[in-house]
Amino acid sequence: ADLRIGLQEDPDVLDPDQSRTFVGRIVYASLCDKLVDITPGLEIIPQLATGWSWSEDGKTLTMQLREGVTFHDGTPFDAEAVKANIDRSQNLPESRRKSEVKSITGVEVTGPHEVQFSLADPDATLLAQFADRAGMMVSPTAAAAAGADFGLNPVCSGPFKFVERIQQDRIVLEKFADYWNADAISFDRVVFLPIPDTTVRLANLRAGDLDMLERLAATDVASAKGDASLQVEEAVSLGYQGITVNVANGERANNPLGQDARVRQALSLAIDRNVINQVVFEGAFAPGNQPFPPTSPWYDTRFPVPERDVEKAKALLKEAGFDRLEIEVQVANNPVQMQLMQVVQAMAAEAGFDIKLTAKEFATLLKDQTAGDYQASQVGWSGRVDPDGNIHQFQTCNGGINDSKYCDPEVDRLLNAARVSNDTAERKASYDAARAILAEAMPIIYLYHQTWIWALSDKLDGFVPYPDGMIRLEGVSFK
Amino acid sequence: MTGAVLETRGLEKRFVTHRPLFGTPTEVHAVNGVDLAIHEGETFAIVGESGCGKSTLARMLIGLIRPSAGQVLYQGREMSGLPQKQMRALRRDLQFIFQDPFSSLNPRMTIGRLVEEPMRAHGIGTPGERRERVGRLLARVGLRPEHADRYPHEFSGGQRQRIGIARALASGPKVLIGDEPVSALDVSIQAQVVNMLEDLKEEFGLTLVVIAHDLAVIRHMSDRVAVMYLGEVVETGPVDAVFDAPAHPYTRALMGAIPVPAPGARDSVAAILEGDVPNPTAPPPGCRFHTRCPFAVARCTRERPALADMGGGRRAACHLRDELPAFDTRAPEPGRTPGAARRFELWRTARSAGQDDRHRKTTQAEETQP
Amino acid sequence: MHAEHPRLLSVDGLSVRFRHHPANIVDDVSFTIGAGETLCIVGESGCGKSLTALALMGLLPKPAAQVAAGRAVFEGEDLVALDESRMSDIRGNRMAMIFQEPMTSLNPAFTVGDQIAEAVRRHRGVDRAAARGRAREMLEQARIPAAEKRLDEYPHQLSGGMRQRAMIAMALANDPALLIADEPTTALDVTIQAQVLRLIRQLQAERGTGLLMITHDLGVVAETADRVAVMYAGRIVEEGPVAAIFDDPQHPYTIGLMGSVPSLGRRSGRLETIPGLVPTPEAMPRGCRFSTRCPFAAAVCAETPALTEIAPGHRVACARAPIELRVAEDAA
Amino acid sequence: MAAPDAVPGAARAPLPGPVDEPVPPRRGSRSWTKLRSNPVALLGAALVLFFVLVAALAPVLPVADPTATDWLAVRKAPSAAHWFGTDEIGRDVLARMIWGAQASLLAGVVSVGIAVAIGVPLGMMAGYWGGWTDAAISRVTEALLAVPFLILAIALAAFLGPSLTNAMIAIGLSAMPIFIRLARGQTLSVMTEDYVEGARAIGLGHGAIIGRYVLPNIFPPILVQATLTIATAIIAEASLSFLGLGQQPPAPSWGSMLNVAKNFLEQAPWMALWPGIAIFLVVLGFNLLGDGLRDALDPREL
Amino acid sequence: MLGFIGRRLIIAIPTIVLISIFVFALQKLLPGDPVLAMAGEERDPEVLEFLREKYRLNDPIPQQYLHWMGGVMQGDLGVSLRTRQPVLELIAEKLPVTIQLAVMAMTIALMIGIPAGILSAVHKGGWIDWLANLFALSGLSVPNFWLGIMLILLVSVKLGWLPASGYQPLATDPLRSIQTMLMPAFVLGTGLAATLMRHTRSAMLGVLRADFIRTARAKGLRERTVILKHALRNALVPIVTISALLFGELLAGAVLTEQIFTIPGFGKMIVDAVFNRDYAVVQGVVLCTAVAFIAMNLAADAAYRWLNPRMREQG
Ligand SMILES: Nc1ncnc2c1ncn2[C@@H]1O[C@H](COP(=O)(O)OP(=O)(O)OP(=O)(O)O)[C@@H](O)[C@H]1O
Ligand SMILES: Nc1ncnc2c1ncn2[C@@H]1O[C@H](COP(=O)(O)OP(=O)(O)OP(=O)(O)O)[C@@H](O)[C@H]1O
Ligand SMILES: [Mg+2]
Ligand SMILES: [Mg+2]
Repeated sequence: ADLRIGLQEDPDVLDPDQSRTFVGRIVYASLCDKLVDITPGLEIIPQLATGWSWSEDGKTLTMQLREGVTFHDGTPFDAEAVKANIDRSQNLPESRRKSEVKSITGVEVTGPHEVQFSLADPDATLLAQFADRAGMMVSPTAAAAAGADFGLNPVCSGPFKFVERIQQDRIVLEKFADYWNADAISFDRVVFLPIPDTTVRLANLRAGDLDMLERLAATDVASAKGDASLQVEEAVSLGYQGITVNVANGERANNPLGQDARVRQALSLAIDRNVINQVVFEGAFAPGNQPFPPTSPWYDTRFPVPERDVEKAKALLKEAGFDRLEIEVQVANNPVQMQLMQVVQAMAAEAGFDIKLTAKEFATLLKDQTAGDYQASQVGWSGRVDPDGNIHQFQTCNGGINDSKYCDPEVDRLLNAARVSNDTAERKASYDAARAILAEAMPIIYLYHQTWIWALSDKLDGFVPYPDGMIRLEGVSFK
Repeated sequence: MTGAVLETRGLEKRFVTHRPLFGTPTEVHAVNGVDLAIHEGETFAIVGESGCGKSTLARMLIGLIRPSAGQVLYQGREMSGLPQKQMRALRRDLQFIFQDPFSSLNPRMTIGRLVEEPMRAHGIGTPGERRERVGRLLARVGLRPEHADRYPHEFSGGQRQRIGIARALASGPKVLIGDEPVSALDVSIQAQVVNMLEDLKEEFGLTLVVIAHDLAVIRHMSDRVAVMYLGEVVETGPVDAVFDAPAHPYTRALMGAIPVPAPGARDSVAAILEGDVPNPTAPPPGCRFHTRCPFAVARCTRERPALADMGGGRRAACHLRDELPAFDTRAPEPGRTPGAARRFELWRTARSAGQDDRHRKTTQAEETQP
Repeated sequence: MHAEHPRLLSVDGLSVRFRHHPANIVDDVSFTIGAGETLCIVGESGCGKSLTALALMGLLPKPAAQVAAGRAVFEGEDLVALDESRMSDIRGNRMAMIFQEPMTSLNPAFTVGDQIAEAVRRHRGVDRAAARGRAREMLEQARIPAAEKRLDEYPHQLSGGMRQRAMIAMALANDPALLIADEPTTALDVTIQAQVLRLIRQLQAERGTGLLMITHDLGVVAETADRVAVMYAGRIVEEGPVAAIFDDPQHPYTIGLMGSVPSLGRRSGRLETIPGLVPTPEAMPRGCRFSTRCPFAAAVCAETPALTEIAPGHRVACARAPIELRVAEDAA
Repeated sequence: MAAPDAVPGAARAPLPGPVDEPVPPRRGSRSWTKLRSNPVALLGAALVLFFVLVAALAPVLPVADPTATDWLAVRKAPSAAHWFGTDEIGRDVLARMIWGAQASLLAGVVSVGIAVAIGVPLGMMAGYWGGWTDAAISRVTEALLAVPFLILAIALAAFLGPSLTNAMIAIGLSAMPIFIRLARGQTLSVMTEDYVEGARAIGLGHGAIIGRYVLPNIFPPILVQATLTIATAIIAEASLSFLGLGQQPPAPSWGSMLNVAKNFLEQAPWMALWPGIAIFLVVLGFNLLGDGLRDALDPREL
Repeated sequence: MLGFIGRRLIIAIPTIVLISIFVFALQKLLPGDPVLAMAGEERDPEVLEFLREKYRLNDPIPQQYLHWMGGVMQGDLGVSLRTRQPVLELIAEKLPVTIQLAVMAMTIALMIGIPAGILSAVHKGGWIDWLANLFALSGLSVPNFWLGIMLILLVSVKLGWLPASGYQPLATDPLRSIQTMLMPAFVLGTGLAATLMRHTRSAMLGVLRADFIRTARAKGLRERTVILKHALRNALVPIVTISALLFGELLAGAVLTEQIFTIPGFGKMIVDAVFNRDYAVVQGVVLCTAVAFIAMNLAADAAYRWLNPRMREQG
């Protein structure tokens, strides 16, 4: 049987080492197996690696690999292949995975199906990286042959192999007969169809042209739930949406919002996150005030999602020396984001903020944001399994994506410490300590956490929602 | 008569009618080596068979189309070399009445605007003066001043032709070229227009070039005439001389074919020219008229006769011009039958008697206007 | 009326009126044409000759102009009342018209040959080649040189006279029973004019075609007409056999018209004219429409004069005809 | 050639003789009378006028604040409290329609005005002069056509900054080629007419020929296209405000209202309905007015 | 005529070069950084720098252009930065789709627009005229997305007559291919039909008053022939102008409609490419659309000469 999945966007290049889009990862879930996987509860479980162990000092990771696995082109999967893959992630000039595997200093083949990673420092995030694109194993033969063009015809070891791709139209995969877990797979082909318009995507599902779709619009949930022929599945995502404030990124940081934390706090207080969730997302998402959703074990319960407090916001603003303050917020030109910001605008107005919204198409927005040509910017992050992925790059002084250029050595210290520890409690303590500072400084005003919503034909069975938003087809079948 | 106002030298015009993918294109030799000199203050008539190139010649005379070869000189200066601006200024002196009156009038302009246009173009008068002059011009061509607010499509064929005339006169030209200017007018209006042109000539030394088929009108109006056949001038000379003793066989054929406005005056159309009109894309060799000429001899099929001087200002292009039998001039019939003439005398007396009377009535009629 | 000509068309009380105009532009016009007969209409430019013809053809500029009254019986059918589809079967077939302005009357986008052949195909149902053949034949008869070649030329490539002949060829292509020719030879030189008139006459002789000819050329009238109708300001003011009109003009307008003809002889002073202007429809006098310009006008002229027969077949609409008598009376 | 006369026309032929009859005063424009007595045109004018009034009077009309949100009344169907319903964040749609009229009408009319004002002269010049002028203008037109609207819009947004004026410029620029082509094609066609030759024979300058002979005769299709482009322009304004060029939120415009409504076609159809109807009516109004104008300007039309 | 086309084809080449320079420059002026757009969420500076070097984004713009042009000369339009697919391949993939959609939409537009325009002109002021006009103007003011979604909801979801979206190449399954394209072509077509209808109406109204129409009637031609042959032919100049432009625009891609019916045509590709600053793709597509517009303009000019023989003399 064929399974047709509607995607919100067209993925970019299909090379795990080069790709960068969220939807691309959805395709990989069927195409490329990773060393490890996660459970819906975010525990790390074996996939291509059957087991692993850390050395005492946390600087060596030994992995046992699954035997009898081959890539789609027949190349056997073994320790050499893993070594080649890590090498590719680190050294392919186009590789976007470099930072993710930076901590690995060497890979040693200790047996045909055993491999040992040596690290410069302990890296708590490594396994989580292996559960994502950095852990995806591509066929070394194919990769060597194709070089940077591997993405045109990707060869992995996942349950489905690549058949064809037409830009903006479809990606077709077909069942890989020699898949190690072939029994769990019940589709002959999977077709991914990018359909950007949410209404149309849903209509396609209803018309039977799709079997399932990802990212159902929150506003369509009610009607989809009301449709007997559809089922709806949800999982709160790992990511967040918020307003990044320019605090030290060039000239334009020189404004009350960028310079005075009280102003930012006032803005945050002026916003009713619950109402946003109700109005814009019909209650489907999760209000938030931290990089992790309140459901996450990493969430700092000392700082719950604040109630709206206009009086306090006004007071803070007054304290900072303003009755009314005009600020400019840039926002990506998509309807939902605009709607969100208009709600924020209306709310903030009551507390004394005159928000001027500037809609920009995403490339411009991104460029302005990195260049510091903005006061505040409404952006988000799709989220990573490990908490580090949601915070470190954004709020350390040299963080690669720290567009607000917030910099506090203490925060740096805490976040770095959280990285190198393998002890969850210790890490949590570091994060909480950092949170205490960040909640005050507030370079990013977190607003909410998206919920992944899938709509499926009721003929489908066995789908399990994951907080990473992926579609795992093991165990899924037509009734 | 002073020197030539308009002069042509070896004027030629070829039109491409068909351009095949390969090979030579088909050309119509519409005008072929025409030399003319038109003098100031005279009326020069061009007659000739339909399609012989009269309109094309006239268009070249005022520089509307460029000659394929040869020159047109206005007051001794070559026209094609003139810069835009001078050319425009020259157009004030040189006006044209189109053969097809309707298509040459902008359908979206009122008659008043159309007639006023040449004055506006040359910055003549104030709007008020122009308006008044328009009214006068319209009246002169037998239209009513009220017509100024109507559009071309609301007029009859003859009225449109008169609009064309009024328009050509508006800028006060020195040379007026009329391509069949009075063909669609009834005889009385035609007479009115012809009289007016003569008045203008007399008063302002207007030079007239008239193309016409009505030979009676031509004889009445013009001083000199040129007869064209298949793109060439075959005979020119003072009008009476040419009419009384046509030198070229084609001219003779023309004269013989004039219908007479008296029933039964010409029992049948005996004298009409026989034979097929030659194909202008492949004109016959030798004398172009030889295929239809009753007098043609062998020489005519080979040799092209030149336009040779015959004295008395006459020139003709015929090898046999001196050998032709004498032309039996028809007795110059009166323009009207005896019965009509008799009645007309009555009319004339009544008219001169009742001049004031008539005037009174007109104004009366005017007053009944709502 | 005329025993030698079986009646083909009889027009009775035809009036044409323009919307928003106070007076009929064509007013109460009646005449008949027999098979093989030629009726010439002459008259003041703008007096409604073309409109009369268009009214008969059902081609008045609608909705601006409308037939206000009257009948026009052609081969037993009233043209005024006929529906469009029947009319289109007659037009171009039994009854054809040559228009006054050949340039604008030809479609600039099609070759002359196409436009003639089309009329043939419409009514004769012949194939393309045959229709083209007929078109060529007609162009030749209309004395257009190199007819074969001209078939494929566009109207703008022809001279004025050639266009006019193309129109004539088009009208004659289906051997109509009645031909309406609106100044068919104005753009033709006299030799070709003579040939074309001969062609039409031939057709009349062979097929008994009736001809309604509108022309200003009194020479042509004299040579071709059986009868003549003189129009002034929308009305027929005089009608009669050609000889009678030329030699015994009764209506003052006819007299004035005849007097304006230039003579072919050496020039002798200014041409005679009819003074004054035609009144506008708004200012149209109530009675005789010529009265404002008529040197013989008298009080009776305030009444609309009826067209009365003063000699066999010769009718005139003038209260003061015969003039000599009236003038003498006045003098007395 | 003759030396220019000191007093133009004086030495020349002022026609002899007195005016036989008094020249009647110039009659009032017949086109205007025709337009005024054409019920269809009047209907069109009334529609346009209505919306213009609405746009102009928005500040004084007794309607709700178009930006006032009401979290408890999100996407509510039309009711007594909100005649046209409410939008995705609980604003009154009627108020937004009224306030949006101004931006939308401006976007529609001004941008078409720009396109016509630049495009038509260029097209006429190309058609009139032919040769190199034509080649140059035509090539530029082709270039304009080939540049994707999106690129043009983003570039303009970046360089000119966000404002409704700049949005109108962008729309005008992108609508221009069609007017250039249309004007050029029609001019080429009109140039073959004899009356243009007639105008040259009179000695009219190029400007006068273009203005008085060519323009009025190529006008009808331009008028049609202009009235049609108004609709496209109103809708296009929305996509520009989306790229940050036009009206910025929360200020309303019909186009952006439509754009947002797209995501709620099922849940809140009225959100698309009202702006849709308004655009339809405006466009209908302009088209009827255009038809009336066409008829009025065509002397053959009664 | 052939000489005319030949001459025009020769000047087409510099035109295309000019357009490509223009678009190239314009793109480079756009805010936004292709590499940044490509970098994804992580934006590793090292990778960014490498990519800049690799795609010569650090070179001076003229040099970048020359490099690109050099490739074009050899038939290499570069590769998509986003997917690494050769641009030529991408175009080859989209072109048939776009052409099919454009042809179908134009056919529908012409089939509706011209007859409606003619009818409305012939029955000016009558109810047919009103009906046609109301239809046309609603066709114009109803946004394509609305009509598209409504059609999907009605025809696909409710009635299940046609597939909601997805494209099937014409070669593999012609019937289904046409089925899938039917709704989008209809949505596009009705919008264009409105424009065509209004132009046809206006042009026909003008021509119907001409004298030669009277001549055609005088020949006894059926009213249908008079209108469809004699009048229409002379009314076609503005219609041809507009049709050529509309068709050119269709060939440049119909973004919204393609998006709604998920048809992989130029429109979607160019939007994605612009948003991602995928320069090579934009250049490639613009090159194609430039050719399309030049061809359409040429076709229109050739058609003018056919429609109006007098224009042939203008050279
Ligand atoms: N569309 C119109 N609107 C108003 N008046 C018109 C219209 N068409 C013609 N007329 C008027 O009707 C009258 C008769 O016109 P018609 O064409 O029949 O004249 P005619 O006798 O054929 O003249 P001519 O010999 O000059 O061709 C004219 O005075 C003319 O001005
Ligand atoms: N634009 C053109 N293209 C091709 N041939 C043309 C063109 N204009 C005129 N001709 C041809 O040139 C010749 C002369 O035409 P012209 O109009 O000068 O004749 P004419 O003497 O004015 O005739 P008429 O008395 O019939 O008006 C004709 O054979 C005509 O077909
Ligand atoms: Mg001529
Ligand atoms: Mg007439």
